[in-house]
Amino acid sequence: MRAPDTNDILLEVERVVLSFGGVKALRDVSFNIRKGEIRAIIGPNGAGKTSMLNVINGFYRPNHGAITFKGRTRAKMQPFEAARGGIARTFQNVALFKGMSALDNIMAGRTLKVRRGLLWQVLRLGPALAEEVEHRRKVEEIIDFLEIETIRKVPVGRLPYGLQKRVELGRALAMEPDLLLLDEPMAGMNLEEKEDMSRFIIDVNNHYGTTIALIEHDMAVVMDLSDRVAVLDHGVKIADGTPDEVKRSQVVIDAYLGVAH
Amino acid sequence: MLYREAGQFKTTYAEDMAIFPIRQDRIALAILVGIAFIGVPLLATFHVWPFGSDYLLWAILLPFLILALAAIGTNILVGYCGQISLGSGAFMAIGAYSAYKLATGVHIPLASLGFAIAIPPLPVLASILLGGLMSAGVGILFGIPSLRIKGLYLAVATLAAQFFFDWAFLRLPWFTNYAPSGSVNAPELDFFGVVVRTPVERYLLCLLFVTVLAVLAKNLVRGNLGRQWMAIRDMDIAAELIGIRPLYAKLTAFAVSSFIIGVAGALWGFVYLGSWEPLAFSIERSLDLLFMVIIGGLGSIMGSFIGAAFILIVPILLNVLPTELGLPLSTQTITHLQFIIFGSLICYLLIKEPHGFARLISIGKEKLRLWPFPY
Amino acid sequence: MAGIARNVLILAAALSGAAFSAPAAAQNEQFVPILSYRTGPYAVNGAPYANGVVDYYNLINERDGGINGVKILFEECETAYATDKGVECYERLKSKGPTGAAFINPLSTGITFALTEKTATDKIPIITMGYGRADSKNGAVFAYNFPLLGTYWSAADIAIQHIAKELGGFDKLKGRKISLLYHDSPYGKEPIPMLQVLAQKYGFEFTPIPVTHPGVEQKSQWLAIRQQRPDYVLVWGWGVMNSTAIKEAAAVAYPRDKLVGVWWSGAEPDVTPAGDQAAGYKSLMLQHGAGKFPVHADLEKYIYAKGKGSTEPGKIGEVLYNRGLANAMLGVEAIRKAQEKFGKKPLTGEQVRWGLENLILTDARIKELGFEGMLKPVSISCSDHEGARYGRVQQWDGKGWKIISDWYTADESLIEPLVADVSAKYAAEKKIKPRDCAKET
Amino acid sequence: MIAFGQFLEVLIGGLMSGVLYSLVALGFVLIFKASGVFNYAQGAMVLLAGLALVRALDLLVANGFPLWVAVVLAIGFAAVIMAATAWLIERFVIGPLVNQDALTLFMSTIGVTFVIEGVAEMIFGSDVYPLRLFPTDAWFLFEGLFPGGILVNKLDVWGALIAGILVGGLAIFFQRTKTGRALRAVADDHLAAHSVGIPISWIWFVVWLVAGLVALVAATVWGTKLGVQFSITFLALKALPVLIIGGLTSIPGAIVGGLIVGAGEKIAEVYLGPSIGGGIEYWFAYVLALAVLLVRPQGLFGERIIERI
Repeated sequence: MRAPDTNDILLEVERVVLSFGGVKALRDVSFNIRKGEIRAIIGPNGAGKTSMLNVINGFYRPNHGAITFKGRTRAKMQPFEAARGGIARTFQNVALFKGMSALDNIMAGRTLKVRRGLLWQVLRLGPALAEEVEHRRKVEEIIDFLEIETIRKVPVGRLPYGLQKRVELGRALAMEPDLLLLDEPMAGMNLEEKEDMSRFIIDVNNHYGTTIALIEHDMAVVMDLSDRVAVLDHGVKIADGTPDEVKRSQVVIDAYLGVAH
Repeated sequence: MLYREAGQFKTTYAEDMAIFPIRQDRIALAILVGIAFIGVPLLATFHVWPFGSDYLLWAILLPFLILALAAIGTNILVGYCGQISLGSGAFMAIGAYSAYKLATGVHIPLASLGFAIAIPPLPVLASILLGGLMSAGVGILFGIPSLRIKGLYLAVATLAAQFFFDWAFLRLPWFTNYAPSGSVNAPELDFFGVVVRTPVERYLLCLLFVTVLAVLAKNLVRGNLGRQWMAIRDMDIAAELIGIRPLYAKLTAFAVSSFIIGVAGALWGFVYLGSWEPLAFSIERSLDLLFMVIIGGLGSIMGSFIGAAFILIVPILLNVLPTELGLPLSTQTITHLQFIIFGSLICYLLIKEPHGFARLISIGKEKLRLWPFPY
Repeated sequence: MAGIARNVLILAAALSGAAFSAPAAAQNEQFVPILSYRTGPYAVNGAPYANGVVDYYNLINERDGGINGVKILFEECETAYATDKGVECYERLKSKGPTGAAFINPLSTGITFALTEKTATDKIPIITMGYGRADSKNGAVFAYNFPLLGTYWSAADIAIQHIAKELGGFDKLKGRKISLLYHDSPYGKEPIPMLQVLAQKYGFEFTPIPVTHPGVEQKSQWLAIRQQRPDYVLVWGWGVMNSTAIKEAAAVAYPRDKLVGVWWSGAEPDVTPAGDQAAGYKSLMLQHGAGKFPVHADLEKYIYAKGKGSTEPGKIGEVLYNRGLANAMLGVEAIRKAQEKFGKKPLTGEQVRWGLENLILTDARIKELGFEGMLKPVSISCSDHEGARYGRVQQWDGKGWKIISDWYTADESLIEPLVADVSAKYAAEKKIKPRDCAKET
Repeated sequence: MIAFGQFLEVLIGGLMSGVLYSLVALGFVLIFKASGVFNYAQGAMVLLAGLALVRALDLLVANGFPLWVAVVLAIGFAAVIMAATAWLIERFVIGPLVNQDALTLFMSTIGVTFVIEGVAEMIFGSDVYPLRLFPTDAWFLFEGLFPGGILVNKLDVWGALIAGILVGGLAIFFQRTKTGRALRAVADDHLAAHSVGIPISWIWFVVWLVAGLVALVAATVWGTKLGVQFSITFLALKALPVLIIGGLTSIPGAIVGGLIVGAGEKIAEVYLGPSIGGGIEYWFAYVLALAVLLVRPQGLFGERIIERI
């Protein structure tokens, strides 16, 4: 595992509050993500983990608090702006484009890298075609990396769940992100698939140097993979530190065992 | 046994990205194009069966080509980008009337400002293409609500465009050059000195338009923009999170779709009807176009052709058949039967294959590839 | 899935086999297409008209054995009053039979506009009796159009003549308000330029009020009429629009006897849905009205007695049925006239066109044909493709139509300049060189 | 004062004719609420119900039945026809298409429209058949106050009365009866309803039947207004903006939407129409619907659409 650069903070979340009507999903949460690390956010169901990711990539707007990404603090942002800033994302319940092939899904991830506009694309000649081929080459690299060569032309709706998750990871990678948010990348997988996925996550981190923030239920996986772990419970951060520190924390154990507050 | 891709290796990505990566498909297409561009005109020129009369050219092939083009436009919006539109007829009308105005000269007196905008009559080709652009512009305008309104609500909202333009072309005499009847006549189809008059010439003209625009549309839908549209269609939120801007994707879909539909509308007026009134582009036309893309296959350029053929030809067939077979039915009964059978057929097709003929063909091809050994 | 493919194949085979095989027709037949509409919103008016046409052709075949031995072969095609379907029907039927279509009769002003150029190219005359484009009266420009017995401009003039008479003279028109409630289509718009000319000349205030197809919703138009209180309302409707107009007039208590319909707004289906409320409603007559004439006796004897009639025997004699008869008769007589010159055999459209242009029906001939009392003499020429410009006014008394006026003749001195002007524009637009009618024989 | 009287007259006339659109829109709402199907065939169902009613009525009267017996029997006959239609549609179209997307379902109902139009006209004829169940003349109110009075059409009042009774009846049906409550369950969640043992095909049949009966009610009013004939099917297009404004899932919304559309388009036509060419009510309702949607994408009374990920 690559040693994270401790001084270089990629993303800083400061005192974020998010509420829906009267329900507070996040209460005053602060934490940071350092460049190059694998950061995990864990917590029981309903702890606010997915809400946290949604805040980070602009899908939800926090009621209070600030988010600083690559040194720029923002109040509000459109999701596509987050993407443009270099944040990619996978989803708990696979949000692929069901009508498109695996290849097209991953190619769609290249959208932000496309330089030629509508008129060039209409003609699909010369520079436009060359660009398209170049994107295809990059995408094929990812396909090779994720070992999904055989299914590249299959509409993703027809793929088994495990492969869909891989395609979704591929689509996120195609964006060449600075920060990759993974929402339960191993949910619903068998042991073998989980091992594959863990390998991919570590490889992504090593190979491309991508910073990764992941949410996961499976404690064993998280402890193996991550450099630092933040624990949320009922929208509050109750612990933050290395896997070992978190494992020993009494608050965390209580939260997971369901001790009443 | 004939349909195999074994032994056809693609050595470059460009080859794999061709419209028809399989050689047999390319051969079939070449034959089809050959028939369309050379065979049909030859047969028609010498009045060889089945072109003994102009009927097949005038009443079947010509409207088929133009409606197929309009169906491609509709498919880009509905099939690729997932924005249901019941206003395609209006965009055909915008194309047709804009082209008419441009071809006959535009004069907008701005009395309050003390001058007038005057454009001299433009050549027919320029008028048709600018008619398409005009339609694209209006398409963008009516596409803006799609950022907020979705699904069937959007469909009804697009009806606002349909009914508004029906009305505008009917009621505002400026659009019809103050023709007392409100019916307008197409100008002479002069393309740089070549005057298109006979059915064969008209057919070739439309074929050329359709082929070029279909290829360009295919380029778009298999490129990045097409993937953006499909991403918006399949899951707009996820699309946004990978950096697709809904505003850009939806409005380009509206623009491109309206452009193609507008050109089709101009051709419908100029080349097919020759003289028309707003009723030629009514809500029924919009519904027909929607049927074409659904029966043909949402998100398929080829499906648009099949759908257009089906929706155009089946009713005519149902109408002609009883007479030709000598069945002793009254016109009234035939028409009622035609309604019943056509309606049932549509329901049957939707139930059997909701993804249209395009899906049937791809399933068929997969089976053919394996034939005669299914495993 | 395989099922669909098979069905499609069967259909395709049927298409290629059926639609393009030469009809196994005897060679001594004259083909006449009938564009009709028996379904859709206008079926109510389209069906009785088509019945009259069909029955008359059958009568010629059954009673006379055809036109001088040449049997009439006809085929109906359903247009549903839609222009694109009409064009398709025309293309389908125009070259059927041994010599192609003798003439075409679309019974729709919209289809007429769409076909005007095509028919000239294909050399097939287009007969638009009592409808069509008013400028096509000028045969020098519109060689193939025949708006027989009266155009909408003639109709507009006759309507105003009648109103003037009711008011007590043309000078009484001054300062009056006359509104036109019209079907918003080429059909309804045609009379507007003529009415504007008339308004100018006689000094009445003319207000056109459009009704959108198909005309089921007219409440706001009638509320507006209630506010404006015009002295007369001309009704230029078709299909459901007519009866709805009468009902709405009753609902706002507008006197029905101040409504004057064009001759397409004066048939039984236009008044019966309104019941008693329609009593007093007036409409123009395209010469004839309802009722039975000698020709109906022949129809009963040769057609209905043999069970070959196309409608209920009680319905022959209705206004639109009679109009179908008159229309078919004029076509048949044109073919007969053309046979005098080109021989007693199936003729081409071009030859029938000559027959139409030289058709003269005297009172005696009309009596011979059994149309005495229905029609006045007709005389068509190169410069006058209309042939006659007579009209009367009828009134619905709640049970039947009563003729309440003498014959009017449309004022040619008013119409002719407008015809010359508009047809010249068309000729310029389409680069047509008008024929010199003095040289035509 | 005259101007105000005229305005009042247009306003009342508009509100009333809006209620008549609501009669047709109600059928749409019922079906959409329970099965998510946007039923384009509602206009054709009004035609079918009207034809069955008027033809049976004419036949019975011709055979010497007293009028009120004939009316009762004819309504019964038309109801049976609508029940058969509902069963056929559920059995052969909507049932097999379960779980398809909204667009496919919508298009299938256009197919159904063709079939109903063809069958109805083939069996019952394509003529115009006058129906006179309600008076169609007018009252002139406040003649002392405004010269000429304010015109109110009696048929419109009947229509409004019937619409009111219908909405009340539907409310009782949905709140108080077992089937009605089951319908609401299905509307909320198809799977959940299925799992608690409500036979979904039965529920859908009932929904289409109720929509068919609503069509029959609409047919009595519209048939009296226009005569029963093919053009009645065009009402579907008049009803669309009504239910979009009201919200696809709301029964009161259909009524309110009707009032807004009716009043809006009549006022626009009478006061705005003459200056820009007339006939603007043709599109006015749709533009109004578009404007409402831009502010509230789910219509005035529709259920909020919540996006999740």
